[in-house]
Amino acid sequence: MVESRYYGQYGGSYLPEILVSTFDQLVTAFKEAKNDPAFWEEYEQIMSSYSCRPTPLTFAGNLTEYFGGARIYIKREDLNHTGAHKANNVMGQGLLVKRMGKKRVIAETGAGQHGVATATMAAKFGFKCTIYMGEVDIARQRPNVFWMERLGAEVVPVTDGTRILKDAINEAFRDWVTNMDDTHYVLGTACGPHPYPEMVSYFQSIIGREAKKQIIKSEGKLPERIYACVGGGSNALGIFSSFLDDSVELVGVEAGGDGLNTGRHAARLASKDGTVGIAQGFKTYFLQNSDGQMQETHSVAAGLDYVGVSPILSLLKEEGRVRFESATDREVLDALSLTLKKEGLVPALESAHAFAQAFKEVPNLSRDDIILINQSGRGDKDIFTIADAFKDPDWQKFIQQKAEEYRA
Amino acid sequence: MVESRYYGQYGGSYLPEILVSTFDQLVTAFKEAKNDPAFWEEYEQIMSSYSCRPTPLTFAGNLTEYFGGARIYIKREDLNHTGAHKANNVMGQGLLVKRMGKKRVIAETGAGQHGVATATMAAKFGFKCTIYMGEVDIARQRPNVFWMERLGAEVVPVTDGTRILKDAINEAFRDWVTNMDDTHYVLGTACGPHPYPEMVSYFQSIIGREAKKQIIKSEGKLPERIYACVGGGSNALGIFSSFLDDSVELVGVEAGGDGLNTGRHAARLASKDGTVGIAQGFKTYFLQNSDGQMQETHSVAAGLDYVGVSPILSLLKEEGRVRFESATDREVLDALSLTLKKEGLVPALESAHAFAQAFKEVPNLSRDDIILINQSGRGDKDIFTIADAFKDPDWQKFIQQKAEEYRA
Amino acid sequence: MLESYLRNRLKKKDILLMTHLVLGYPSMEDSFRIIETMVEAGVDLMELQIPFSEPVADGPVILHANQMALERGATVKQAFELAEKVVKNFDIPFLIMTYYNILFKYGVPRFVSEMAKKGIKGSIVPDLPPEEGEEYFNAMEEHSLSSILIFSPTTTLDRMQYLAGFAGGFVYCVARKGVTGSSTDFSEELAGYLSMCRNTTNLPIALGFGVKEKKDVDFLTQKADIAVIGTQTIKVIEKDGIDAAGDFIRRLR
Amino acid sequence: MLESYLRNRLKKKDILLMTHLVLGYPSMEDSFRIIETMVEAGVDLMELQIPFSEPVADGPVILHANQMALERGATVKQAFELAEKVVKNFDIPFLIMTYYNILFKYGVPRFVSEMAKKGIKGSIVPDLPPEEGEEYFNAMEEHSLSSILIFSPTTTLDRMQYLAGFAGGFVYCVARKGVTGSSTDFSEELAGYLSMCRNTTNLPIALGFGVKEKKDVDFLTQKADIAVIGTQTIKVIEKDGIDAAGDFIRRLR
Ligand SMILES: Cc1ncc(COP(=O)(O)O)c(C=O)c1O
Ligand SMILES: Cc1ncc(COP(=O)(O)O)c(C=O)c1O
Repeated sequence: MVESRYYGQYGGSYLPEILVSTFDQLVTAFKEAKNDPAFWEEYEQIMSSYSCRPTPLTFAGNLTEYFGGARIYIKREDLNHTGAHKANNVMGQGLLVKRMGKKRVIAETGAGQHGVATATMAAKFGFKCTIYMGEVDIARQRPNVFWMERLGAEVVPVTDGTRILKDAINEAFRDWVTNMDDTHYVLGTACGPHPYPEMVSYFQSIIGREAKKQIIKSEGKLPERIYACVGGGSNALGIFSSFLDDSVELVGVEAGGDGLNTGRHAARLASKDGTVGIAQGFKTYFLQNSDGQMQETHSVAAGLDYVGVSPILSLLKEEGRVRFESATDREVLDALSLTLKKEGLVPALESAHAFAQAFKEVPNLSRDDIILINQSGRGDKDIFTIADAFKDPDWQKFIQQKAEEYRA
Repeated sequence: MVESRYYGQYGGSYLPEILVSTFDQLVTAFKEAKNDPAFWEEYEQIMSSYSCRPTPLTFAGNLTEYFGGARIYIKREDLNHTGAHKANNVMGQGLLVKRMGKKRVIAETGAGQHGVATATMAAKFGFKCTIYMGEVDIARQRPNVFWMERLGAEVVPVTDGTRILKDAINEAFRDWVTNMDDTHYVLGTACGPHPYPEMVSYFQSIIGREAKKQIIKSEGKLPERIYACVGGGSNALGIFSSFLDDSVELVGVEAGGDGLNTGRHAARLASKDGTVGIAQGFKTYFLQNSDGQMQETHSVAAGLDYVGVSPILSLLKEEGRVRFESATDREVLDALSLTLKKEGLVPALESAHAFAQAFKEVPNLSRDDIILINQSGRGDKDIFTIADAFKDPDWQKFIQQKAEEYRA
Repeated sequence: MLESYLRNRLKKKDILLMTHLVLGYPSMEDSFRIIETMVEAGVDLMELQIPFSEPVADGPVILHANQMALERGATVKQAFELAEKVVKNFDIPFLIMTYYNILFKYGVPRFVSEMAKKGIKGSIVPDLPPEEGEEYFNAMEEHSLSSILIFSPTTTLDRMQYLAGFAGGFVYCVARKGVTGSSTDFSEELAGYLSMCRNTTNLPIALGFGVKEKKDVDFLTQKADIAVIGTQTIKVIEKDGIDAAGDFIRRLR
Repeated sequence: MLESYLRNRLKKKDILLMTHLVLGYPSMEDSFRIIETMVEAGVDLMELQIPFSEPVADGPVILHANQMALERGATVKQAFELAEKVVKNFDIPFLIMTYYNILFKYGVPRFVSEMAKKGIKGSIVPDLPPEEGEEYFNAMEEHSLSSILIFSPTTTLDRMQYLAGFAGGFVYCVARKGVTGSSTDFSEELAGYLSMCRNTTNLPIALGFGVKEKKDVDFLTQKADIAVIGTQTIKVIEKDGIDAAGDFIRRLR
């Protein structure tokens, strides 16, 4: 039986027949793990001894003063091992893979963070590892490709379709339908067929659980608003999940690209361009044309450059529980620059979307208010993109010198 | 009065007269801070809310199994904000600068880690910041230069002398003798005139304090040996300091470069080439000729490529309390590769020296033994050096394509 | 009814041939000519794939055909127009094969009724398990169209029985794990799998994925009712042109 | 004794001139010619810097001279040979200026006795505060050499008095914060600083750092006993050659 879980009308499990039994197995393994208290304990243990959990909640005093509005706190997922919240999901799925007795993992990656995280987990657990990554993303996130390979993973460039995240997902599925016996597909975000949206959110919920305790400890009360960027939705759901029943405004920030009215963006929920559809195994909002063909998306941040979005977020949007906004590439670079200079923090380009939106709103909040921004990752990986965005002449000279050396 | 503290015959305070009053002020401020229990509390607080302290102690199960000797634990200073133990020192000195009411900081940097850490601290505390960095190091640690500049620091290339770490220190002193009124020099390691060796070790001692608690908690006993790389000596002293009175063998690993008998290395204590001298304000072992002229050093790791070493370590060597060894560039790259593949950890090239030496010794230890390796930093910053060492063809192609883009 | 057509046909032939093509690849005009050629060469039924941007279950050759068709502007409307035309012109059953989003965006009942109107006999939707397909199966039944379901080597006996309850026309048995276009090992194991499929359904059974030459079709004769040739015809056409497809089909039997 | 030489000389001149050079830059031979030229031009005493690889207190011009001298092979031995030769040839006092490691590696007592043997009158070691210098000061006293100490604008009155207790020959007052070679503001503030220096020691006082033209020397006359010209002579020589140094010195007074 295909067990398909829906969130309102979103979600489901639109599987090719060949994968039905594999999903059966996965659903069962995840259910058992979830019901086994020792599992979450083991998960927390590995996250605290191998990664750096709990990650801190940093008060951003300088930004707070600069904007003169609400007090700004930043949840530091950038301090995770491998530099992003992706570690949470990956280590959780790694433990499941061990339970299922499989020996190989595959994954898609956009920003490369999920790929690096998966390759790292595979090294740690002794699994073989193949990572699918769109050609366009390989070009803009080369350092991460380098590290995946050094970690012992095979990185397969995806040259089909739009050659970004969604195409890498398709390729991973194609691998999986061939090798499901010994292989687990470590999906990187809260998308895909059931149980992925639930499972990924479950592992990422560690962010919100910690953040809630931390903010109460620091301020004795909950924040007014929480900001998180939304690619597939996993870091956003990770932090939102602990606050759904509280009177806290939750803001998901999508990639505005060149602007919502240019067509060049990846705002599935914040723009009028998204419509409900079914692809990659689940039903949600997609950027697609009237025939149902998926459209090209655009963002400076490879990790947000995705055509669909978590079905759980689609429901939360429908219910009005989460507000969706977008930040343009330009706004994001400005927010990144400001955060570097004011706080010494280097958000990933993805995370900088959350900062950008928060910066638009924070001046209008009261000084007694608190907001919380989820810094889903660090920007080291984005050095080429950021250097290009700022047209850094010394960097360009350095690269040209390097190229000369290699030519010799 | 020049207060000069000696460690055996090493240390002291060989200052130009112009700096005497500045050091007076610093010695006093540090003494007061050290005697103020609230200061260490504030320090721990900022290290846990802004960086990720306590950093985990990770059991390296796969490496343990691979070598079949002692159980290997890794102290994860790589998980600090900015990616190395340098954060510990820098945030501590930042708090002192606040106490002294100064508004500008300067620093030397070799690997760039201390520069990035200082630039970050300056952003966080709102100080102006200038970083001195040798031209040779700028070329091999370009990503760190990029980030320092983005953080708002001015990076000044040092074109004198051997154009590496020691020359950057000289330049920083030259800045300081002009601007001491509003400027503090954030020295990056446990070297230089008193109080730096003591002060930097004091802040870095947080590593050993945590590690000791953690290993006792995990294993109920102390390790047999502890390995740390030795550039100036700050990460080594940081972890060693809590174990000096215990029966734990402490091993400091210096840069063997091309090999101790090639002359191209930076082993001041592990080789026969080091002799006692006085430079950069303190007395210790230096790599110098018979006239007292400092020699060129060599290491694949910019952060170990230093001509002197902490006076505290010179004494510990003399007393036989710390054993000094060296690892060659080649051994270091192999150790790095193995650690990546087996554990999913990316040590900095500096830190990989400690791994390399541990790997040589661990097979000969018993399975009941425990060893501890200090992973002082992460290797992201070393991507260019590592890619070059492994002659990665895809990386070279990528850099050449980038160079083409920039030419257009 | 598709099933009775197949049963009749099977009285005359040991094994039937079903071919596949992607509508709009290389162009809509060429698609018409390919169909014409194949019908003349004696195929017994055909599946017409409406291209989709995310054909997850397809391998590189069909994936590429989907993408090229879309790049050249293929639309669902054009696909239906072509389907209507070939149904009128050629006297074999035609099926639509596509992914579920194409139906969903069109409106599932509207899509099914459109198929019926155009004279299409049934459809294959590889990413729609019955559990998710209530609307689709209802509409198909309403219009007496055949819902072709898929058995795979990972499908349990229980599930085959469950699937059989939704199936119409014939059952499409996938020869192996993987996507379309890789090679298949025509072995005793495959024969065993086919006899298990046979035992779970009363419908005729088709075998697809990796059928590419006479030897394969010979192997399947007696074991299956229909041999499905997908990727291989696209390859033949890409290499030797549309006319070569006729010879290729004729040489299979 | 250096001090009495200076006192005598000061009876004839309002202000004395001390110049500086780096031994071995551009070469040992050139160093000899430079010294010769300067003595002929009427300098009253000279400090001869033995190059060191880490001249922390020196600015870019002198730093560069140190490095070039070392690159061209300058050694401590050669420096002493040259010192011996100039002492024999020229009838003014010569001082050695260098960083402490040069003495330390040579052996401090041995170094000091070598200076004495060569007829050197004293030395300046800018990175050696008296607190660290017991061995040095003892040896200097033993050989009746003058230990030239440094006052700086950040030196407190207390400390000046403390330093004065170790000083011999004269006191070297640094005009401002910073390294050698930057420009100095010859102002009332400087005059105040000099009178404070004067009040703390009975020794003659020299002022250095940034003295580069007649105007500066004129300003210092009456306020200091010795004007020290360092960087500027190196610049003149680098620009116009060794002979220009003579004219340069003559024009200062
Ligand atoms: C740092 C970072 N943040 C956010 C995202 C977006 O993913 P999600 O919305 O699942 O958190 C990515 C994806 O690669 C990422 O690398
Ligand atoms: C990661 C890392 N480890 C070690 C060192 C060496 O310094 P120390 O010996 O002071 O720890 C450096 C210096 O830059 C460094 O960046």
